Amino acid sequence: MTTGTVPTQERGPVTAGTRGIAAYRGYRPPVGMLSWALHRITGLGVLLFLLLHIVDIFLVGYGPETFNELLFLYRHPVFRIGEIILVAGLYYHAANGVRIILIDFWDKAYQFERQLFYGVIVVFLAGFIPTAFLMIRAMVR
Amino acid sequence: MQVTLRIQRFNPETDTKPHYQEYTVEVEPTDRVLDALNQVKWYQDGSLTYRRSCAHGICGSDAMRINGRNRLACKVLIKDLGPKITIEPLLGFKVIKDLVVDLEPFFAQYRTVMPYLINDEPPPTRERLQTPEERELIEDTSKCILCACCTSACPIFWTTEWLGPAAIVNGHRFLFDSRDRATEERLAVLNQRFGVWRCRTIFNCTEACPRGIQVTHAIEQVKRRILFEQS
Amino acid sequence: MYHRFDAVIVGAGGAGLMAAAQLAGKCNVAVITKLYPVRSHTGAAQGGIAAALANVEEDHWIWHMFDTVKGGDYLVDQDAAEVLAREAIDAIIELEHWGFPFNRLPDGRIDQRRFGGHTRNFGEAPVRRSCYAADRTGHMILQTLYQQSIKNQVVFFDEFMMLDLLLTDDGVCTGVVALDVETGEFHVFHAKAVLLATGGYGRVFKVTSNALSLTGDGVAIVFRRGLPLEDMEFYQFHPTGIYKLGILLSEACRGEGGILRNGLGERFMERYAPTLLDLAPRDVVSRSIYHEIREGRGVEGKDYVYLDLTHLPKEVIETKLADNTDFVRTYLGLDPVVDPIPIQPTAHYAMGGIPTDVDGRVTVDAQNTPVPGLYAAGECACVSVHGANRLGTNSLVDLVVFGRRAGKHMLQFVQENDLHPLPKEPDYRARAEVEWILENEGQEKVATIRAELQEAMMADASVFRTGDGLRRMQDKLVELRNRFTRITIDDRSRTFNTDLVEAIELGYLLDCAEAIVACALAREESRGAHYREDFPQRDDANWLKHTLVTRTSGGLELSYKPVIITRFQPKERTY
Amino acid sequence: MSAPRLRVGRERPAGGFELYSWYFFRISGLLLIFLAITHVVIMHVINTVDEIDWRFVADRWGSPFWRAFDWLMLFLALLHGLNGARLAVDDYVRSRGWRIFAHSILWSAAVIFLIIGSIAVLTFNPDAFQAAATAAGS
Ligand SMILES: Cc1cc2nc3c(=O)[nH]c(=O)nc-3n(C[C@H](O)[C@H](O)[C@H](O)COP(=O)(O)OP(=O)(O)OC[C@H]3O[C@@H](n4cnc5c(N)ncnc54)[C@H](O)[C@@H]3O)c2cc1C
Ligand code: HEM
Ligand code: SF4
Ligand code: F3S
Ligand code: FES
Repeated sequence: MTTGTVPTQERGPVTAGTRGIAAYRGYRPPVGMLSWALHRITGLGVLLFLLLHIVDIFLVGYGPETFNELLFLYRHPVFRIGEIILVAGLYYHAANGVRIILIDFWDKAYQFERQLFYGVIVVFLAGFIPTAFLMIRAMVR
Repeated sequence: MQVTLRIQRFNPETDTKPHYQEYTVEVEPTDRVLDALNQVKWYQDGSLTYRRSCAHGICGSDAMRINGRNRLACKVLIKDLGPKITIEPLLGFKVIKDLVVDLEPFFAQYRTVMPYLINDEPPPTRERLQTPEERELIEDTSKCILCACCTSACPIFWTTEWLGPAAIVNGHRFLFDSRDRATEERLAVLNQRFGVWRCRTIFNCTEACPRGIQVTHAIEQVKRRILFEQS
Repeated sequence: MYHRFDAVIVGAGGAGLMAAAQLAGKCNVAVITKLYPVRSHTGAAQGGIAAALANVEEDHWIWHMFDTVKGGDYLVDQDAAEVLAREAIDAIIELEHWGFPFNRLPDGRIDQRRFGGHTRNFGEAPVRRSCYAADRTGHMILQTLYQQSIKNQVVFFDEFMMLDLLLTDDGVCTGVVALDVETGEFHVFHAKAVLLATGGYGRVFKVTSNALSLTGDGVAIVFRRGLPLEDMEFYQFHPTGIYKLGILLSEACRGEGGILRNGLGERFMERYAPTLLDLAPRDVVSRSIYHEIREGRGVEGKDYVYLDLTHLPKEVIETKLADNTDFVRTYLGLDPVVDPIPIQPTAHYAMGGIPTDVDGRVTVDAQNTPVPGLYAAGECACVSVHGANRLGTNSLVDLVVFGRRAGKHMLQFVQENDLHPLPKEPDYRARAEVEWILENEGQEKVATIRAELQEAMMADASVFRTGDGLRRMQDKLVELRNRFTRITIDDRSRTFNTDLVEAIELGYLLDCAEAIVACALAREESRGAHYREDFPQRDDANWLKHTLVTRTSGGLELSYKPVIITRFQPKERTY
Repeated sequence: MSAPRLRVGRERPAGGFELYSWYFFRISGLLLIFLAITHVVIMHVINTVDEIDWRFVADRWGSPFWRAFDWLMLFLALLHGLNGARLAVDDYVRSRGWRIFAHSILWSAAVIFLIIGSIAVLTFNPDAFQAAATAAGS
């Protein structure tokens, strides 16, 4: 019944997997869904780093000892790899952000949605490969 | 050729959880998936339950997940899928039985956008005029058959209650109709907290639409309309 | 469950929704439909809706009326045809005001195109009379009317299947019984007036453009309750169905300039209809195609010919025939821009059905005595505006014109009349039918019986008919009905039992088939869509009359009623 | 056949907040491309954590330009990022109670981190430490 005055009971359970994050597994992701998932993950990842970062620069205000002590943590290899991942995430997020903005404001962009995503990958790689090279070189040195 | 259908089954009278059941049927490569389902229902297991009517993609009854994507069973041919086909109900809706889901929430979303022409001016004795160019603006969105493929393909819909692409498409249909006079009210509905802004331009909707409607584009047009007309 | 309404409408296609629009807000009305309203088969209609708007070239409603009468091979009731042609214009304008997105002329008025059998000045040349929205006219009608229903807050009972019609002993309609498919519950709808708008029954044939759900429910239920059906022998085959699938390729393809070609590449319609050619009425074209096939001029000697659009501008194919193009690409893997399309006639439209007058009231005899409170409209009804053969685009007009008239008349009726008491145990018959099917233990499968029915009807009761073939078909029907008593279904549950639904529908199909065959066997002439090879001539002296078929305890009974002729005397029908 | 979840018809918008949020994503995003990428390149690529220490930061913030630069970046990235987290919360937190809780956390985080971030960037005074260090060392 669509527009109704006659009450009827709810029936049938909501079966597992039809709602909530579990549903993600139920759909074979098209390109657009991947690009969004990555955008969200990288966005949240960068946010996490940012929050940490704010804490640590706050410590700058407590003087050189406190701050420099903390730096050893940042120089730990695990953290340095994390840093590379951070940069990757930020680059991807930035490039894909531009794609989204293009789609939002350029009326024809929807026709090239796929191509734009591949463009994002290209831009991302073009930025990330040299960056990663420099960072890894600094790290192994 | 022989194909194996792996179908998600659920009978509320006996099951607590859905399970999968496999059927093997003999079909032509050019048959529709719906033909294969009919084969099963008619000659192997009459309890298999799904909706269907027109069998050529214009009524929107048989939207379901076929190999993980939302499709109309009558608009995909076996030859494009290969010998093993998984068929499941649409995501995000309550399953009533097997492949039949409760679409009432979907139609409720649709009704919120006031999907009808609003124009209280006294009509002329003949038709209201509309140029072919003005008509062209609603060509795409007026094709919608309310099959729910798009809305139930949208990841945001799986986790949140929001208007969903199909309702927006139908809002667009009237928003861009030169004869409509309710632009402001409609934009107000679409501008709600769970209106167009929930869309994250994921494009699953466009990819799923069996009518080839540029759903995301329509949503973007609505966003821009709100942006440039209301604020 | 028990419900009380002023008016109940069964069926949410074009006819049902148009009637609902007249009643909503003015009285207490409900629409019962076994499909979601927007799934109704009106949405499949493609080509257009005719009205003499004269937007593109000179046109008059009386020309439209003439074409309708001639197209129907003079079996049309001319008072009704006049109503149709006149009110079509208002109906189109009303639809436009409700938001229907018609294709437009550069100056903003509604565009019109050619369609089969529609002519200027009483048959001179094709005229542009069909209003359209690309090749989605029916879709737009259905959507527009559904939108209006939402606006008017119509109460819908979606996925409720009507199982029985409630009539008192003295023949007053008091409501319907329906099954809520989702729960398996029975619902009794007590009402002052009931409108049946349940659509056609193309599924009695094997190759059809009709939806799987078009099983003639309303027609069969009326028949079972002892009321007559009219002109059941007239069933239209549309010339251009996709080969084997039956999916319709609209007449608009030919309206836009498409040509039919046989295996030799000839434009064979030159032989059969020198003036209108490919745009001759459907019965003529369908028979011509079969003639070509029988003479061995089908493509590669097989049972199909080509619909050729390749000479049309790509733009027309892609935009004005967008959906048709999509069907061909999807289901045949061919591209209409470069490939000719294999086609074959497909069972399409029931001219016959529940007899009504021009206000939609169901009538029971040659004097047109109405059943109080019972109405019918749309494809399930027979007004009769289509006579022996319907013209393209005239069905959608029929829906809106007579759906509207029925709605208006019902409104008046419910305002002037009181609710009649229901019979005792109103739903016992419906319950018995459902229980019987759910519990029956047999070996016969519903699908097998249905397939045999469709196959046999296609062979013996379709475009070409003979006395022998029809008698064979009658025997077959006896056999099938017998086997039907021994069916068994796999699904015994109550929730959304489509196995049960299909079994019930098969019963309706058998009823419709029986009526078709009985009427066809009796009519010893050829007229419109009814073509008897053993009686190839039209015989106005004996057969210019409508058939009425009634089921009695002693079998089927045939009677006849005169055709109403007002303006146009029957003439030989050439195109 | 369940009750409609969204209210029908002519309802007022939620103050257009989502519109501004959406707009802010775009504008801040475009600015952040410049700000964040420059920042990352300078601080993590050209100079790496090996070179960076307290001294480095102190020198850099000697210039009002870099202070303004860093503060703007911090401000935008924080709001942009937390606003993004808000979207994720709206998507994944279904119960009303938890949703309100999560929103409170996010907004509190925004305020707290903005304050400590601003304190760090704007009030940092290397000379004070310089003086203190000199004093302690002598
Ligand atoms: C492919 C195709 C193309 C066509 N093109 C054109 C065209 O271009 N121009 C034209 O004029 N005509 C055309 N026609 C014909 C026209 O579309 C139909 O005749 C017309 O739509 C029938 O409308 P209706 O309202 O009578 O029934 P339908 O639209 O078929 O609706 C039937 C309704 O009845 C309901 N129903 C049925 N049984 C039950 C039951 N037991 N209980 C409850 N509800 C029930 C269904 O749910 C449905 O809502 C076309 C037809 C087809 C098949
Ligand atoms: C570098 C330039 C950046 C650009 C161009 C950019 C662009 C965008 C855009 C356009 C959105 C909106 C997405 C949408 O509406 O669907 C977005 C979302 C988001 N951004 Fe950024 N952003 C940038 C940097 C950042 C930074 C530095 C952070 C972290 C602090 C961040 C975190 C997020 C988050 C969490 C979201 C929400 C994602 C979602 O919910 O889908 N972004 N970004
Ligand atoms: S927009 Fe497309 S996918 Fe969505 S409901 Fe309409 S037709 Fe179906
Ligand atoms: S999939 Fe969903 S997020 Fe937007 S573009 Fe489509 S509605
Ligand atoms: S059955 Fe109508 S869309 Fe598939």
